[in-house]
Amino acid sequence: MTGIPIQHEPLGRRALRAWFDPRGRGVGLIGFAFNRISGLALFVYLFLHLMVLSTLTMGTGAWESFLQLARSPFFIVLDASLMAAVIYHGLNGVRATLVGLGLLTSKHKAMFWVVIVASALLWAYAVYLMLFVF
Amino acid sequence: MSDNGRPGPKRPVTFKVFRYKPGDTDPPRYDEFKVDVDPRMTVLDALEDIRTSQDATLLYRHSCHHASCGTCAMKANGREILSCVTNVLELGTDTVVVEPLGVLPLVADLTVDMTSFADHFEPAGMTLLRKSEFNPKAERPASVQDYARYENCIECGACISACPITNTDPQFMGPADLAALYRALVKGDDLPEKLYALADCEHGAWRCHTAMECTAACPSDVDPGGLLMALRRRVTGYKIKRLFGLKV
Amino acid sequence: MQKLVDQERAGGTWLWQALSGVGLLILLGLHMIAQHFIAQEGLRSFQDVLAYIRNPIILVLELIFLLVVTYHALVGARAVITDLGLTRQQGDTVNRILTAVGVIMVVWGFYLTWFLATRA
Amino acid sequence: MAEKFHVLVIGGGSTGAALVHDLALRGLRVTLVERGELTSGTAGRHHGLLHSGGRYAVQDQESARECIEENMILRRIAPDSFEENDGLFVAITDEDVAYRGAFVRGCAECGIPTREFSAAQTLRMEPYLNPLVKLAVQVPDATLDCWRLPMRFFATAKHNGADIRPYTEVVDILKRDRTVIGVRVKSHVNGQVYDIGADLVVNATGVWAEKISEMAGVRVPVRPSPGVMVAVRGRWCNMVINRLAPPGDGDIVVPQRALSVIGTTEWYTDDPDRLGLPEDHVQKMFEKCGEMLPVVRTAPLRAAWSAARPLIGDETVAGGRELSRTFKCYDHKERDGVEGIVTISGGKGTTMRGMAELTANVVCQKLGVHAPCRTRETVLLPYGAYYQ
Repeated sequence: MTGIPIQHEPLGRRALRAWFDPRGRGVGLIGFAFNRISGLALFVYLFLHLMVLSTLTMGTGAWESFLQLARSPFFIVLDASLMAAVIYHGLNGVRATLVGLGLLTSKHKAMFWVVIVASALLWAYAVYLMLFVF
Repeated sequence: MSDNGRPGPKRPVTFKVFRYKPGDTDPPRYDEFKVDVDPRMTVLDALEDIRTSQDATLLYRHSCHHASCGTCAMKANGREILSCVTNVLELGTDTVVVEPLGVLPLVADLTVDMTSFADHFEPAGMTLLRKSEFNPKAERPASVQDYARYENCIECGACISACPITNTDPQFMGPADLAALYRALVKGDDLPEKLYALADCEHGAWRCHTAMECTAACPSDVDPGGLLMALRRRVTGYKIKRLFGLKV
Repeated sequence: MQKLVDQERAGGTWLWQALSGVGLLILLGLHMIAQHFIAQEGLRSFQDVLAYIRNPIILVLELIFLLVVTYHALVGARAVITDLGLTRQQGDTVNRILTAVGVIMVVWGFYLTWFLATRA
Repeated sequence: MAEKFHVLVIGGGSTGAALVHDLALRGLRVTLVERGELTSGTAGRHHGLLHSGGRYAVQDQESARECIEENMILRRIAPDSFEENDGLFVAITDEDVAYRGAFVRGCAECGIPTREFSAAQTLRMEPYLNPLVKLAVQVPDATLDCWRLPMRFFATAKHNGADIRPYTEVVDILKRDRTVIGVRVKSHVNGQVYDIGADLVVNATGVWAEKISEMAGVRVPVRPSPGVMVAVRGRWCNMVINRLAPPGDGDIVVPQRALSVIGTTEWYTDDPDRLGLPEDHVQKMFEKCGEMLPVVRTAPLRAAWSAARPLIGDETVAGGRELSRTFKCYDHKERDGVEGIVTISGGKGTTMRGMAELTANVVCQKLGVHAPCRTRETVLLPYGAYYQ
């Protein structure tokens, strides 16, 4: 329990609580929280990706050494999580668009679970491709 | 209360109540009260019991005791409730944590200030009465113009408290106001241009991130989230029509 | 809370965000297909990357992808920041900073593409 | 004392609301204190019926006349605050049918317009009624919002300069010799105890009147008489449904929003703070109101609660429904030899404005103020204006 009135909480903590604390909330907030977290992760990734691609300007050697690094288990895990974020953010984005335009608003909870299941399946397939095909 | 609440045995429940009185009980704390709860008791009944027999200074808002006025919204176990229609035993916990609504400024204990809520309601064009949807086929006596009934929204503030965006952005109009705005648009007794502009503004309908917690929190079956989305659909249509210079 | 809602500015970025999001899904799909069919082995070497970018369809696709993804990411970031409840001035500052970041990203991306395309 | 007002009203119920509005319109410096939220006592909890007076037209014609007069005034000064769907008195049994003559006559005597319908007509208007319904009489009942209607009075009073203090409980009445000079209050917001001075104190605390009068050393004959009400989900009638019979338990269904409020019962208590909710009364509601609208017996329950009427009567009077629903204003100078305090009690939600007018007349006469009552024609502000 906090010692501070909820209304007087510092903004940062208030935001963390309001956006990501699922206690007392339903799947709506969870969907939103995942979307926000995956979105922020992808935002960071976009910068990293551009930086990685920048190594291309430094010629063959730099790129090859990056590819070497990319095959390390750490990068595989990173890539796999990134894949999960992309898949969820994309599918939930479709859900949010439908809900947000008042098209299937009353079905938003069911659609959340569809998004979760579809994301899991797609992700499993993507990981399979990453590990065994490429 | 599914079987209209036939009486059963009483059960002791501990209420952990948020206490705050500026300059007096400051910083806030949680006080514990034990109440023997009978099966019909609501959270509001329990608070009344605590106030009349344990602590006369406990402050909370209440008026109609049947989900019509909307004054008694608060949080029980972290969830927004209307305390007059929330059965204590059906919460299913031996300890019930009772807290004021979020977002709205705290007055004392469980009481919040509804001024900001009312401020936003006015421009949204909220009206108290609406044409009843009930039984339009029934005959009417000549003296009754048209059956009317009150809007479902009882302005309790639960949706404002539950919304992740109002929690951090005080300028966001919020679910109740935008739902009211939609109702005003549908009723059509206000200038649509004015209402569209309000819905379409920076702090209007588009700030919502469709977490839909407002609808989950609404104790009065208003479905503010659904109405907000219907509002967006209308605004989108309006924007498209305007883009092609069509009449709205 | 302020008394009346500041109505001067129109919202509606959400619509564009949704639209660009759907666009990204399509572009990402094409990106994946391209990786799969055109660069059949994946981009295993520097030469592979150059060969990949040499295809004019790929080139255009990647540039559009860059533009849309930058827009979508920055508007998303802006939403997170503005949901903290900014004053008008703060909002303006955030907009300016994010626009600058976007411009730099796009310019750098275009330079990169030009660099690789001319090497090929 | 730091603060001094012409009039201090104790009790933020419907009477207090209409009274501060009336006094503010007459140009007096007035304040109102209420221990909890505004209308958190009896006012907020009633079944939401704007009485046509039909209910009292046979036994209690004084109340009936007050009701129909105030009914028409309120519709005028608080437009858009009522579900103006009228009400029906329905006869189910032959006994009910036999009551019709007295009822229609009584209504005519009190100036309550009526219109009669056959069983078939009645069922076409209210399809959920008991199909055994024999006939019905239409009267100008309406549904009001027990929170928002008094709030319109508070809002208007506030904009006319009245000072309204909820969450402020009177802990003592301040007297000099045999004259009340103010009150000591405790703020439940910050725990502060302070004094407020006033030329005249009005006790408008309804069923709590005795608590205040004890502090002042005066006596008021108010009898708290609680009744049970039940709200079920679903709007099962378009109009207010009353039983065409002498006043009794479970004789009314008031449609309100998407609910149907069924009521009510009656007993007596000495403790208005602990009314309880007698289970047999709740069951009786379903049983009796189910005779008119069978569907309410199976409709899901939304809320069950008690509210206490502030009836006027001495302990010697036995019956409850025999007590009149009219209101009285007591000047304790005459009754108890204590100057500076007036009590208003009795009455009902529908007559709130009339009670205020009567009290304000007494107040003005005592203070030597010559200002006419203007509440009959002053249209009230919207309730939201209270917060502006």
